[in-house]
Amino acid sequence: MNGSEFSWSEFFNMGGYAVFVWTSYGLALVMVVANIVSPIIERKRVISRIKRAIRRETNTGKAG
Amino acid sequence: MLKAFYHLLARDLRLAFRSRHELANPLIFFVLVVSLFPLAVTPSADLLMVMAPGVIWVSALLSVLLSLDRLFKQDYEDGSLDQLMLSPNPLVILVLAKVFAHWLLTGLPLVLIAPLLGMFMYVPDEAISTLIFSLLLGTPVLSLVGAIGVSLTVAVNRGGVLLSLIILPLYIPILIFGANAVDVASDGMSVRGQLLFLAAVLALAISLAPLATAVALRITASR
Amino acid sequence: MLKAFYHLLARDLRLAFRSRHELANPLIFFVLVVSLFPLAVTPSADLLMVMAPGVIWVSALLSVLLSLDRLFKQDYEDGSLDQLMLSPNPLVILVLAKVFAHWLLTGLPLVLIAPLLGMFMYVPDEAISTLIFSLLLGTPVLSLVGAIGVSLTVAVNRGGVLLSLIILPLYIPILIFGANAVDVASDGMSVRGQLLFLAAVLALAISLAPLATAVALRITASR
Amino acid sequence: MIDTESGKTALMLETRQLECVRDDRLLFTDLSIKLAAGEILQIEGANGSGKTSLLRILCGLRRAEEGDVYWQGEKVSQVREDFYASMVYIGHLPCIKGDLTTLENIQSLLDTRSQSAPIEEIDEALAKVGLAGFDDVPSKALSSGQRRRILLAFLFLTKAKLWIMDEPLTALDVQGVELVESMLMEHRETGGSAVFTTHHGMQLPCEMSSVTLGKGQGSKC
Amino acid sequence: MIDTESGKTALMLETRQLECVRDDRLLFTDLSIKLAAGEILQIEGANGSGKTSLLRILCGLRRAEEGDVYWQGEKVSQVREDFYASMVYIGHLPCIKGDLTTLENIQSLLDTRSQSAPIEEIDEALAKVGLAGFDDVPSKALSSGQRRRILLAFLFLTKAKLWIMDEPLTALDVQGVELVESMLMEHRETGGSAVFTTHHGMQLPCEMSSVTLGKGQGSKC
Amino acid sequence: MFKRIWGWIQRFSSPKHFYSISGKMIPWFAISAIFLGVYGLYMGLFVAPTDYQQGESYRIIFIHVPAAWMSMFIYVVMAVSAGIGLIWQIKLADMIAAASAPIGAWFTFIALVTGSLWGKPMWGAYWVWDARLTSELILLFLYFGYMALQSSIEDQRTADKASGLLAIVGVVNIPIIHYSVQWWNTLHQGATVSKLDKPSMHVDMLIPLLVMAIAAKLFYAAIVLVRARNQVLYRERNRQWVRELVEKL
Ligand code: HEM
Ligand SMILES: Nc1ncnc2c1ncn2[C@@H]1O[C@H](COP(=O)(O)OP(=O)(O)OP(=O)(O)O)[C@@H](O)[C@H]1O
Ligand SMILES: Nc1ncnc2c1ncn2[C@@H]1O[C@H](COP(=O)(O)OP(=O)(O)OP(=O)(O)O)[C@@H](O)[C@H]1O
Ligand SMILES: [Mg+2]
Ligand SMILES: [Mg+2]
Repeated sequence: MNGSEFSWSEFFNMGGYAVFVWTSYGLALVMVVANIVSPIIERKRVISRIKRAIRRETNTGKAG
Repeated sequence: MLKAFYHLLARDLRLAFRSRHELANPLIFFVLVVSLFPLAVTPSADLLMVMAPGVIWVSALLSVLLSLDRLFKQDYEDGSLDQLMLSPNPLVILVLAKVFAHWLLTGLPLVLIAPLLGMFMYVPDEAISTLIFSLLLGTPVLSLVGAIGVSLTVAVNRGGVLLSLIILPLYIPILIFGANAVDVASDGMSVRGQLLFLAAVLALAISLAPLATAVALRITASR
Repeated sequence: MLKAFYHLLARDLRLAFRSRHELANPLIFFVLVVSLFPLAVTPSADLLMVMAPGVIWVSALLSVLLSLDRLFKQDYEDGSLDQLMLSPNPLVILVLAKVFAHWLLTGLPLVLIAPLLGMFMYVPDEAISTLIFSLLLGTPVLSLVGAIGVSLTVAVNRGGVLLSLIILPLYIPILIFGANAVDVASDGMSVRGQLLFLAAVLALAISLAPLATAVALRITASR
Repeated sequence: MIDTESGKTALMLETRQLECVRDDRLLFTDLSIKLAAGEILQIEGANGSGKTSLLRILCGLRRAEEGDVYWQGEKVSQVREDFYASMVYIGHLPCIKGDLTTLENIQSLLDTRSQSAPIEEIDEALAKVGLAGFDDVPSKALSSGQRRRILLAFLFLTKAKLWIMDEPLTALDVQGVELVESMLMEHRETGGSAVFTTHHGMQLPCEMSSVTLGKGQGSKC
Repeated sequence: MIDTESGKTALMLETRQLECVRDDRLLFTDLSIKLAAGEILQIEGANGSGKTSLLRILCGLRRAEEGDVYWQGEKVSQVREDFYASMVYIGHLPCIKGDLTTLENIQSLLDTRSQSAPIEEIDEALAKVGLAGFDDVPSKALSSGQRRRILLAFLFLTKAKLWIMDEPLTALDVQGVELVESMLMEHRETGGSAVFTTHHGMQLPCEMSSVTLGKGQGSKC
Repeated sequence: MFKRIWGWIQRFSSPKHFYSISGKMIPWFAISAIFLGVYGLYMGLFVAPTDYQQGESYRIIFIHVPAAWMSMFIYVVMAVSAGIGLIWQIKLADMIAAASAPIGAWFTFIALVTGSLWGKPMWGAYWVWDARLTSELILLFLYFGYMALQSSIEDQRTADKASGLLAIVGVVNIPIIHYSVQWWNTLHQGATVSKLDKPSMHVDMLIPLLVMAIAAKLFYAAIVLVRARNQVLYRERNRQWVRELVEKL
C-alpha cells in the first residue's frame, strides 16, 4: 500500500485510466471464468452422453 | 406456401448450424480480407481512412461472392434441387427462402461486424451508421442477384470464377453507391440520395431476382 | 518418375484447355477485382498510385486463393485422387506436377498481365519490373502453400472459406514482402532484400510444401 | 408401346409421341406410354439407351424434343402442382444431406412436398426399411446402401400415387431388394402405380408391363 | 476366415487380425484373410456391414485400427510401390473426368500407374466392354453404365495381378454383368486374383471363396 | 534402455493412466495458480509504483504481457504435441493439442484486447497496423483455423492429424511475432522484459509481472489437463474402464 494515504476511490480511478485498466482486468476475469466453466460443462455433457449410450445399449440388448 | 418458405429456411439454417465452423466463415473471410489492406498498402491512418469505405465494401462483396456457392451448388449435386423443383409449391417461394437463409448466414453477420472493422480502419464515427445502413440495404441485393448467377452456373463444374465473371458486373453499381455513401458520410454530408437508391434497388431485386432465379433453375436442371 | 510428373502435368493442362472459359477465369477475376478499386475508392491518380502495389498483390492473392479448389477437390470427389495415391510413383512427384500445372494456369497468367494493370494503376515504370519479379517469385509460393491447405480441407464439403481461414494467415508474409517490394521500387530504392527474401521463401516452399501436401493427402484420403 | 385398356377412368400417366435426342443421337422417338392406376411399368434397355433421360422427361425435369406427358388427361405443364403433389421421383442421386440426421433428412424431404408425418409414423417407416435406431445418426456416417434406404422410407411416407424410380436397387443388399419388391406390391394393391428402371431382375409376383428402349442402338455391344 | 492352403508359394494378399471401427461401432475384428494367386474372393455382408471400409483398408487408403495387410508376405506399407504396381482398385466412385474423352480417360488412368498401351490395344479393350466408337466422346455425355464400362476397359488394360473391386456391377446391364463375369474368369485363368463385393449374385463357373462381414450387426434389419 | 523409456512413455501416455494421474495433478496446479495469481495481483495493483511516463495505465501490463506470452507459448506446445501425435501416433499428444487450442485462442484474444485498450492512452488509437499487432491477429486466426479444421472433419483420427499438420505449418508465425518489433520499426514496445542481460524495468514492476506470468502458465496447465480429460472420456467412451468410471459418477 502506497504510503499512508491509500484511498479506494483513487485506486479505482487509476489515475484517470480506470476505463482501460478495469476493462482489461475485467476481461481477464471473464476469460478465467469462461475457461473454468466451459470444460466443466463439457465434462457434464460428455458424461451424460456416455450414460445415455450405455442405457440405450442395455435396453436394445434386452430387446434383441 | 408460407409453411414451405419457413420449412426450407429452417432446413438451411439448421444445416449451417450443424457445421458451426462454416457459419463463421464468411465473417472471418471478410475480416481477413479487410485486414490484408493495411498490411499490403499502408498502415497510415490518413490513407486508410480514405480507402476504408471502398475496401470494406469490396471485401463484403467478395465474401458474399465466395459464399454464394452454398446457395444451390450442393443441392444440385446431391439431387435435392431436383426434389425442390418437383415440389408442389411455387419455385419462387422456395428460392426466396433459400436466398433469405443465405443472407441471414452471410450478409447479416457482415453488417454486424462492419462497425468494428470501420473503427479499425479509422472510419469517422459519424459515418459508421451509414456504413451499417448501406450494407444492410446492399447485402441482400448481393444475395439476390448472386442467386441468379449461381443458378445459371450450377451445372458448370468448377464454376466458381465463371460465377464471378457473370455477377461482378452486376454488383458494381451497388458497390459504387454503397462505398460512395460511406465516403460522403465521412465528409459529413447527407447520404439520403445514395441510401434511397440502394433501397430502390433492393425493392427491385426482391421482386424480380427470385423470378429470374426460378426460371434459370428450370433451365439448368434439365440435365 | 519424371514421366509420371510429365503425364500428370499434361493431363491437368489438357483438362484445363478442354473447358476454355475456365482457363481465363483467374485472370479475369484478377482484372475485375483490381478494377473494383478505382470504382469503390477513388479514381484519383495520386491515391491509386499509392494503393496500386497493395491492391494488385491482394487481388493476385485472392484470385490464386479462389482457383485453389481446382487443385485437388474435383479429383477427390470423382475418386481420381484415390487412384493417384495408389500409383506406384512417389506421391510427392505427383503433387509437384499438380501444383506446377496449377501455377502455369493461374499464377503465370497473372504475372503476364500484371504490368498492364500496373500501368493502369499508375505504377511508375521503374517499378513495373519489380512488380513482375515479385509476382514471379511469389505466386508459386501461393500455389505451393495453398496446396497444403487444399489437401487438408479436401474432405470438408463447402470448405471454400475454411480454406481461406487456414491459408490466408500463411499468405500474409508473402503479401507484405511482395507489395512492399513494389512500393519501395516506386520510390526508386533498391529492392534486393525483399526479392531475396521472396526467393528464399520460394526455395523453402518448393522443398517442404509438396512433402507436407503429400502427408496431408494421405491423412485426408482415409475416408 | 403399351395400352393396358384397364379402364380409361383410372388412367394416370400418359405420353404421346415422345422423342428424345441427346448429343445428336436419337434415343427414342414416337414413344407412347399409358399407365393406369395399380399398374407397374419397367423401363428396360441396355446402358445408354435413354432410361434416365426418359424418367426425367416423365417428371418434367427435362423437356422432350417432341411430344408431351399427360397427367390424368392434362398436360403436365398445365397441372404441375397437382401432378407434383401425387408423384415422387427418386433418381440416381442421393438427395441426402450428410450433415442432417436420418430423421431430419426425411422430414426435410417431406417438407419440400409440403407434407409432414408424425414421428411415430416415420419411426415405423425407418424400422420397415431396416434403419431402426439410425434416426439420429448424421447421414454422412451411413454406408451407401443405408443412404438409399432413407429414400425408401421417404418414398413410403409420401403416400404418392405415382412412383418414378431410377435404379431403386442400387447399393441395396438382398434384403433390400426384397423390401423394394414388397413395397411395390403393397403400393400396387392400394391402387398406386410405378415406373422404374433396373438392370437387376426384379421378381414381382404380379403382371408388370415393360417398355424396352433403344434396341441395339444403346451400348453398341 | 479363409485359408486356401493352395500352396504358400503363390500367396498374394494376406490380412492378420484386422479390426475396423467406425463411429464407435466395431465393424469387424480379428479378420484374417489369405488370398492366393488364381483365387477369387467375394466379400459379403448386408448394407453397412463394412465391405467398402475393408476394401479401402486392403488397398492402403485407410488405416485399420488394429492389424496389418501383407503383400506377398511383406507389410503393404513397406512394399508400397511394388504392391501398387500389381494391384488395381475400383471403388464406388467413377474416377472419370467428364471433360476428357473415353480414350483420354483410359490413358490418364494408365498414366497414373506409369503404364501405357498402344492405341490398338485400347480400342480392342473398348470394343470388348461395348464402347467401340465412343473413344472420342467426352465422358460427361455417357450414361451411368457406359461410364462404369470405361473402368472395366481400364481394369483389363492394367494387367494387374490383383483386382479389388467395390460393387463392379453397379449400373451395368445384363450384358455388362456377363462381361464382368467373363473378365474375372479370364483373369483367374492367367493366375490373377480378385477381391470384390456385390449385392447382385455373380455366377462364376468356378469355386469362389467368400467372407461374410458383420452378421446381424450391420443394417440392424 | 531406450526400450524401457519407450515402454514408460507408452504406459504413461495410455489414456487410462493419464486420466488417473492428471486427476491428481490438477488440484496442485489449480491451487498454486490461484495463490500466485492473487499474490501477483496484489503486488501489481497495490505495491508496484506508478510509472513515470505512463501513469497508472501501465498496470495493464500485468494482464497484457502474460497473456501475450501465453498466446505464443501455448501455440508452441500445441504444435509440438501435434507433431508428436503425428509422428509417434500417441493419442494423448493429439488430445493435448486439441485441448490447448481454445485456451490459446482465449489468451490471444485477451492479449489483443488489453493491448488495444492500452494502445488508446499510449498511442491515441485502439488499433494500429503494426507488425506485432498484425501478427498477433494472425495468430488468433491460426488458432481459429486449427479449431475449425478440427471440428469440420468427422473422423477423429483424421481430424487430429490434419489439424496437427496445420499447427506445425503455422509455427512459422511465432518467430515472426517475436522478432517483428526488431525487423520492422514499430510503435510497439521492444523487448523490455525478456532481454537477457538486464531487464530495463523497475524490480517492483518486474516481480509481479513474472509472478503473473507463472500463474498464467499454471492456470493453463490445470485447464489443459481438465480439457484433455474430457477428451479422454469422449474418445475412449467405448472402453470398459470409461464405462465403469462413468457409471460411478
Ligand atoms: C493490440 C495491441 C497489442 C498487441 C496485439 C500486443 C501484442 C504483444 C505481444 C504478442 C507481446 C509478446 C511479444 C514477445 O514476447 O515476443 C507483447 C509484449 C509486450 N507488449 Fe504488447 N501488444 C499490444 C499493445 C501494447 C501496448 C499499447 C503496449 C504499451 C505501450 C504494449 C507493451 C508491451 C510490453 C511492455 C511487452 C513485453 C515486451 C517484452 O519484453 O517481450 N503492448 N505485446
Ligand atoms: N464417413 C463415415 N463416418 C462414420 N461412419 C461411417 C462413415 N462411412 C460409413 N460409416 C459407417 O461404417 C459402416 C460401414 O460402412 P461401409 O461403407 O463400409 O459399408 P458397406 O458394407 O460398404 O455397405 P453398403 O453395402 O451399403 O455399401 C456403416 O455402418 C456406416 O454407418
Ligand atoms: N449430359 C449428357 N449430354 C449429352 N449426352 C448425354 C448426356 N447424358 C447422357 N447422354 C447420352 O444419352 C444417352 C442416354 O443416357 P441415359 O443416362 O438416359 O441412359 P440410361 O438408359 O439411363 O443408361 P444407364 O443404364 O447406363 O443408366 C447415352 O447414350 C449418353 O451417351
Ligand atoms: Mg441411367
Ligand atoms: Mg459400400
